Amino acid sequence: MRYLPLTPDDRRAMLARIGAQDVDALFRDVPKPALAPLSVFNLPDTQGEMEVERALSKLAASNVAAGAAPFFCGAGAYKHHVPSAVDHLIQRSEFLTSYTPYQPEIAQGTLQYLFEFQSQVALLTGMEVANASLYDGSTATAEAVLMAQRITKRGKAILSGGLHPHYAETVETVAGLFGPMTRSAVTPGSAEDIIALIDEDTACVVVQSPDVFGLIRNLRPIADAAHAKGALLIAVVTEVVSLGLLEPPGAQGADIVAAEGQSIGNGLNFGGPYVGLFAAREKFLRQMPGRLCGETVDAEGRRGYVLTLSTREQHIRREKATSNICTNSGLCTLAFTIHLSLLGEEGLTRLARINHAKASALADRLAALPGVEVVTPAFFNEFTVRLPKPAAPVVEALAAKSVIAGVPVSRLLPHDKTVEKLLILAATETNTDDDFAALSSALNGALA
Amino acid sequence: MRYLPLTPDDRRAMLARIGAQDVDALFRDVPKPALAPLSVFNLPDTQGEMEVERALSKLAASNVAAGAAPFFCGAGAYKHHVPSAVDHLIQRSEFLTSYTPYQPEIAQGTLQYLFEFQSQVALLTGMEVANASLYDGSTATAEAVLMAQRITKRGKAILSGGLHPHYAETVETVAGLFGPMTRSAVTPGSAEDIIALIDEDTACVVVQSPDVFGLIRNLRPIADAAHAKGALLIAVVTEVVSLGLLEPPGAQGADIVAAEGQSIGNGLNFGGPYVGLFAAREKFLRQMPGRLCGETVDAEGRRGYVLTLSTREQHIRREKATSNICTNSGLCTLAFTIHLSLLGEEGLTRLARINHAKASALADRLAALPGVEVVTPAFFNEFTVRLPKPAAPVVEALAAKSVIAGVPVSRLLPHDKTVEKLLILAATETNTDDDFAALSSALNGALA
Amino acid sequence: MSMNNQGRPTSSGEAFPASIATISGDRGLDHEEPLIFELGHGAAGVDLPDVDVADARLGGQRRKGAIGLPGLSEPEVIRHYVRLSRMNYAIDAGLYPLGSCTMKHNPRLNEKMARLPGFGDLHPLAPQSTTQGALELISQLMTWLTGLTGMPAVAMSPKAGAHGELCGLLAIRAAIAARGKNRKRILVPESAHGTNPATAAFAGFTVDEVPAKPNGHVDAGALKAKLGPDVAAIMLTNPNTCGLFEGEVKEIADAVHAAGAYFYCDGANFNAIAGKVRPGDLGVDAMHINLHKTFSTPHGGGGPGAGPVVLSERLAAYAPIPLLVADGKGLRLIEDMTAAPDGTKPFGRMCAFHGQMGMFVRALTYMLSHGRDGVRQASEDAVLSANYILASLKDVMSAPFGDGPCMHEALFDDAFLEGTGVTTLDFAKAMIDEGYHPMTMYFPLVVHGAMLIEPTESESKASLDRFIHVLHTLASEARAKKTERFAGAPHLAPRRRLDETAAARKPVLRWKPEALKQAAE
Amino acid sequence: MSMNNQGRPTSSGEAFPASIATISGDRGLDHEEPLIFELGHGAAGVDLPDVDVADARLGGQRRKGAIGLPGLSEPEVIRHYVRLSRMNYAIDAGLYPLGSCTMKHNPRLNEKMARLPGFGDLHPLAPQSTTQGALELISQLMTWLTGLTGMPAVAMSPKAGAHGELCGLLAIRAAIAARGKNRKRILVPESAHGTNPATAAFAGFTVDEVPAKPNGHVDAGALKAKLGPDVAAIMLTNPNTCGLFEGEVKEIADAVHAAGAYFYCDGANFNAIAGKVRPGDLGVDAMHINLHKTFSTPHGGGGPGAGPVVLSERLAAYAPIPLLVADGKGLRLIEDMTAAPDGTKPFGRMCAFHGQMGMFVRALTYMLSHGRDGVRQASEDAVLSANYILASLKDVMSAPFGDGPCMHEALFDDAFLEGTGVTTLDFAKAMIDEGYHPMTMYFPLVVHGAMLIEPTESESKASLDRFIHVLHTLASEARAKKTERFAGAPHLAPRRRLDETAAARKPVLRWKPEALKQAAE
Ligand SMILES: Cc1ncc(COP(=O)(O)O)c(C=O)c1O
Ligand SMILES: Cc1ncc(COP(=O)(O)O)c(C=O)c1O
Repeated sequence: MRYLPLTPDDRRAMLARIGAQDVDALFRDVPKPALAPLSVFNLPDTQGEMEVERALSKLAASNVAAGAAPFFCGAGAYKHHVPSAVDHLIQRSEFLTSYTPYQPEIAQGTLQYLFEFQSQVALLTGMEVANASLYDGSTATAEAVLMAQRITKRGKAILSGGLHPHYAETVETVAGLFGPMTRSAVTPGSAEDIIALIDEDTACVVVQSPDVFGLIRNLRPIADAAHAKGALLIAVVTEVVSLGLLEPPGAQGADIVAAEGQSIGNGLNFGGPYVGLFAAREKFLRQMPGRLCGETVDAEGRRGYVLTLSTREQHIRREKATSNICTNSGLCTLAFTIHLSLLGEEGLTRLARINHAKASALADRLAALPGVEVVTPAFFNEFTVRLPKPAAPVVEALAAKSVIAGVPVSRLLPHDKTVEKLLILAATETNTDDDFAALSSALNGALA
Repeated sequence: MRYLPLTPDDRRAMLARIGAQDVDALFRDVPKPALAPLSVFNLPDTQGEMEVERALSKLAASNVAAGAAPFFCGAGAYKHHVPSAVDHLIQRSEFLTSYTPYQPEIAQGTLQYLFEFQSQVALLTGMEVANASLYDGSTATAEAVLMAQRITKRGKAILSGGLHPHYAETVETVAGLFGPMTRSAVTPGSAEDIIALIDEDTACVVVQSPDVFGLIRNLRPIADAAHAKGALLIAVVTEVVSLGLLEPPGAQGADIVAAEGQSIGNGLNFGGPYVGLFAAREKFLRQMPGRLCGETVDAEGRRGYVLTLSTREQHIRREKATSNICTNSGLCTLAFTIHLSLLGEEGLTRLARINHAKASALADRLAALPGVEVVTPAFFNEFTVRLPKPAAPVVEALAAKSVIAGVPVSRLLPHDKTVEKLLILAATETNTDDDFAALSSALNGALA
Repeated sequence: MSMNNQGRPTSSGEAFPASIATISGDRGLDHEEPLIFELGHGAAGVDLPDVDVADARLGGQRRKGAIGLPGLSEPEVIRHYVRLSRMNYAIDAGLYPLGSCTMKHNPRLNEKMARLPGFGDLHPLAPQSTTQGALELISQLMTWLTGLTGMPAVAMSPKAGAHGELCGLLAIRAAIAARGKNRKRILVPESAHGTNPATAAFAGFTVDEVPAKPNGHVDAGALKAKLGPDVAAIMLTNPNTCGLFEGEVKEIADAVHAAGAYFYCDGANFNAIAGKVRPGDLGVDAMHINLHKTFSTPHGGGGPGAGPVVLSERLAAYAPIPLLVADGKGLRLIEDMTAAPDGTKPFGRMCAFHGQMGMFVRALTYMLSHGRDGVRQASEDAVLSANYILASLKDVMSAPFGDGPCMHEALFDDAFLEGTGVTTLDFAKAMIDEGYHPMTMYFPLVVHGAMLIEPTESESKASLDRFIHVLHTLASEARAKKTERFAGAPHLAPRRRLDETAAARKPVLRWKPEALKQAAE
Repeated sequence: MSMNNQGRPTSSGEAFPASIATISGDRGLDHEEPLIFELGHGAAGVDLPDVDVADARLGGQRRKGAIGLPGLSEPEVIRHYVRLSRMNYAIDAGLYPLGSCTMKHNPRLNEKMARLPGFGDLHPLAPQSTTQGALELISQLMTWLTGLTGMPAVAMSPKAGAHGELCGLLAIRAAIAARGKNRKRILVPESAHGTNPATAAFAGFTVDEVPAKPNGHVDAGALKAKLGPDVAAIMLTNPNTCGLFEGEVKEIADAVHAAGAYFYCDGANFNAIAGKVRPGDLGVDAMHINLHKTFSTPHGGGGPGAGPVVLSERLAAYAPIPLLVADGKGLRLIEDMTAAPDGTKPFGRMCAFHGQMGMFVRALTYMLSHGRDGVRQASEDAVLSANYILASLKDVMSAPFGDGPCMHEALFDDAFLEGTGVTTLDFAKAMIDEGYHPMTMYFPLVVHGAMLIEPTESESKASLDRFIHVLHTLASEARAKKTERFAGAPHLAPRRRLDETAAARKPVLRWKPEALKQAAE
């Protein structure tokens, strides 16, 4: 087997040094009946690289890649152009095949980019500190609520109806163990009166902006209201490119920001791996989950970086840790930070404007179709339309014509009949006028 | 422009230090009328990465890649499976973006793999020494003839009719300046009596094995005959994988071996870059063209490698150099040596046997088609068949059905009507039974 | 000076005159590298048009201030990260014997497959008719995971081992609740990885530690004694974190089940037994599998990973959404609790979307490449290599749990360093000078000054022999109180020892623009 | 010890006790690496079935002996090459000021595009109906090359600069022959790159050297004096290898043409003028373009490159096969002399197939990315950066040809080192310790102890400033006879100075199996 360096001779020599007769002698602690012969495993035998590549390629080819069709899906994952330098760099052996930087003297590469990543995330979100990543936006949101529960010593969380339903479910699953989770009702395309729900038991209010229907929210009044009741505002961002054009949550009073970083540097990957961004006010530092990288000096006084404040973490603090997270999104943070370094201030702000311009053009175009209504008045690169028919079958019909029209709201909220005609569409810098034309003509056809 | 680090401010500051008013002041030696305004260039303006990627991808998509269809082309370039590790490693920045190793202290990586490459080529070909590569097999063959002319101080070269016609033309173009080039006539699928052509004026005989029609040649008698007349035998190999199964030229008396190394580690690339392998007997060392890497020690006695014997080369010897070559096939040699390291003795010999088995199976299958005759009795992974019709239109007809049936001999020898029904087909480890079935059924259809 | 045939110096080279620092601060191929913020100068590494947009649809939320991101051209960005990378150790460059971390070879084919547009450029919410190949891949991987573990079901969405632990405990919690019970206590051996107790707390349980026996195994007697009506589960790592197989696992499982509790197995060490032992045969109810360890997703400087959880019959019904089902039209994801098939009662959702597809592709590629025979051989080779190290070093280092055999990792403690003035940390840092990444140190907590060595199956015998030679020599020198190598090591790495205390005392966790810094002062 | 804000030490660190060599021979992240032959142990890095084949169709030529190749598993192979790579300097890691070599940034997009299956996996002899996109790409590139040079035709097949020179001279030879003439002499300035005279000889001409003037320009008077009925051509590099633009180029061209000869221009330095000056406006008849320099194919440790040759009206007809033509059905390659279109008389064939497609893809990608404006800006920036270096160092180093301006490279000689005991070589090797690749040394031959610095357009001002600071300091120290840094430099590279004399005296050019070695003794 090409990945296994030991030859039969090597194995014999090693067994001899050990003084074991055969390799099964090394498994002597395993109860005999549990030591299974190979035949117990009803699975295929080893194959060469070419055969494996063929099998996988066949599976891949039976999917329609986003780049292979006019494509408009968003709702928490976005198709952006990632510069080729990103993938080249993250595949450097020294980044790809290194572990968590537990030996800082020989992991300065990883540590420095984590420090830079934390700095970028703090700048983008307008927050004071950021960690070295969590799994993704949804789990980051759940961690944010748990953190708010710890800080406020209250259990209740109010989840905006504009929060991505998958995020809300993720939060409920874990934070729901420690207090009631209230989802506020919302009319897609408008903001609910969430302030009315905040009370003295509230640990936090969780508001996504732009929300799952694309609507840009105004966080400041919510922050003020939450703070007035001793609650925290958790701002959620699923499309981080929006921060190139929109006021950051930190400038609007957010206490914690949980965001999905996939849009920058990372592919769609059918849902993962993504990268959870997590930023907070400095005073909550010691309640933060996840790894933190900090600056220090070495024995010769040279600047260097180390993982720090690990007394918050499971490997030191065990059941008292702020989170159980260990493996995080390492390499995805690297992709994020490289892409953001390539973009820089000018690139990111331009990219954000292009996205908004594209989405605006698409919205105008769709609004012109008979029976189609754009329900999101203010948006970044994503908005919701009401079709004259249920959206899901329309999307399937268009898919059959190789147009990937977006995400029907019913996919996220299948039990809610009031939203079944709603369709969420995203447009990014990757969409062309041809894409728009293909979509509107296909949609026109399907709605006729 | 994303690749240019200087900003307008930088440029101003730099001009100030230089004391120049504007950048055109630095071009003051250029005759004024020749200093062209931008508008003189009728070419497009700068574009972003995404736009360029789109344009190139569109061009690429209008070709039929070898992997996208049942595929049987050979005739000097072969489709093989290259392990994914190869491309990953050759893209390491330190390999990809380094220059010729003129500063050995900081180029040991390149130098050591060149030394290993030379060793592998010498072993494969059965020769005593090998250089660090030439451009490709055809130019290596031309260099071999020039070298033979220098060594023997004779001008005439006898080119076997089995030598790839492109190679023969390449040789004639350059070595023809220094003496007569005689191409011997051959019947595809059999060996001509080339020995009869060797005389006292002959510098060398150039014989390809397997030849362009796939035929395995017996070199020993030719070597003996050449040596008897004071001429050299130059053996040419266009499919280097064959050396995993066949007797190497070095064991058959060849004096110089010129080979195309593309098959190992390198893609088809529509004809280039490829990698010319060049090996010879040690006594001819100082007449060899191209770079040589040699072992030495550093000031502390540690083993190391340097470019050596550069008194043969253009940068030292100028018009007295053994060749004008400077840039060679650097990175392709790296791909070659990595792939060969992965294969090892066992892998290469197995690969060669698989290739032969595939080609044999294909030959049997085609021989069973009515009107199709296999004309090559002994072959490695490539052979020639005679069709009942001219081959070129058949190949085009099959291409329209997405079967790439091989290379019609008329593509190589368009002026020779006697070969117009001949088709050269190669089969490698990449061909499946499905490919064979698709070819024979399509061929059957086209011939009916 | 003489040389041996591998170019290794027989004595150290003349040092660069110690009195002379380089002008640049760089040294040969070792470059110092500023922060990206210190390098930025208003250039850009992308070319994007400067499009103007109206405020009309921005809800009054247009950004007012600048972000403060540095601007660099592409060549500058590439150089920055290439230089940073060169300060890192990596498996690709050397043996990486981090116990419990399974730094095995990461095949390049896996990377290539994960980047196929049909996987890498596939949206999680694209119409399911256009993602059938992806669903088929997940389904095949599920077959492998259940097949290798002998368990009936698997939840695919957890994003790492710890997330898998959480998934398992939440399934247990749901199963207990479904029985109308309320059990709050989870038994965790003291040798457990930190994520175990952390996860138990995360899932709202209390943690009760079970002591280890002097032989490194869990004290089954003590464990049984702790069982009771409030015990929800035990979390047992097997092979355990001392690198030993818990031979009494079946009896423990039986006792746990008899007490109405569940058996969570931490499967981080599954790589020792994959293809040899099926956890399903040992009474396990739930076990996460770190795809990034056993099935070789590169560790990427800390992640990402994936932690699918196999589940017993007793827990299968509680698996979280999304669920993958086959129907007449192909494969389909059930993404909503209300749509769960009859007989299932998903406890909730672990995350948005369907898990770590990128890791699934790599894992399936790994599995198809190895096959069941290769997976088995890999486990055997991993165990063989660890035992080889144990057998070769036990004369100079101290193995707290005797002569073995061990499983896939060899555990030593610091007894052999006693009185030498050399600490476990010193010993580890001296390894850095020798070109090795240190082993896992100070874990597991059950032995003093632990050094946990996991060579994996990816090292050749020659590589192991060289490693053994170096460690043997280091240990011998330490025992002989030749401590020069150890004091203040590493000497030859990009940095000398870093001041971790200072870092924690006054945390500097980000770069700040000068303006902000001054404001803070 | 204090530190500055970029982590650079203000004094050198404590060195590892000089008396202690590491046990392993490795030092931190710097690993020594044996030859692959020394590592092989009969493993395999591929899994291929062991197929048996009969002798029947092997013509009695089945291999009798073993080849002798080493066998390693994939992880071992990867580690070997990763370790080797880490001993190399690269543009991606630092400034690479090799004059004449144009070590500019190599965009990653180019690499990605070259690997698209439609290019990378395309057979050169696949039916032309299935390669129209590839032919279209070549055609677009031809438009760019002729557009930028202002020349009517281009031959695409030459595989590097030197091969392009050969192509150009063979076209000239054919044109002369077509005129029924026999001209044997080629004039080559003494500053020319070695490939120029070598190529002239390769093409069967004799070389006649033209001296340079003290100002670094070719002596146009001497050149004109050498013209005569036996002169076939001149080979002039412009900008020349001293980094100067030959201002008299037009007069020279006119004189050459008047004498019935041709003007071959070595276009290796086209990167200084692309988008600014069209060689076609200067009377050039043939010029190769090093796509791997001007248009950024990575140098790959020595290659591959590509050297298309643009041709004037007078030479266009002689371009070698293959020729690319458009007809009703699309683009078509003429691959045979006998099929050459009317009015063309190809002189022959440069190589099998159609040239370096992999480089064509990269070059076109580069061109489309830059656009004509970007190409122009790149030339200007390259020239500006070289002049900036010249202006910043001329006070301490010696610029033989005055204060400039220069074109894209700044040339210094060793006059400033006279009497210091420091040679050009020492100076260059001291740069290695500082983290820089040295400039081109001892070329061009027209100045003593030449140091030719080509920064390219890819360096930021900060990077140039740092480089200037280091060189300025080195030069100042040398002049002040502070020679510690220089004696025996480099000290900090993977190897100290290597014994090149020994290497050439008793060449060891390959590894040999023990058996062979012993037999040889
Ligand atoms: C024994 C053990 N359990 C659990 C974990 C946690 O896995 P992850 O890092 O994937 O969350 C680890 C990882 O280090 C481990 O070694
Ligand atoms: C001035 C000059 N001419 C010609 C050449 C030869 O080009 P190539 O190396 O591509 O053959 C070079 C390359 O170094 C050069 O610098």
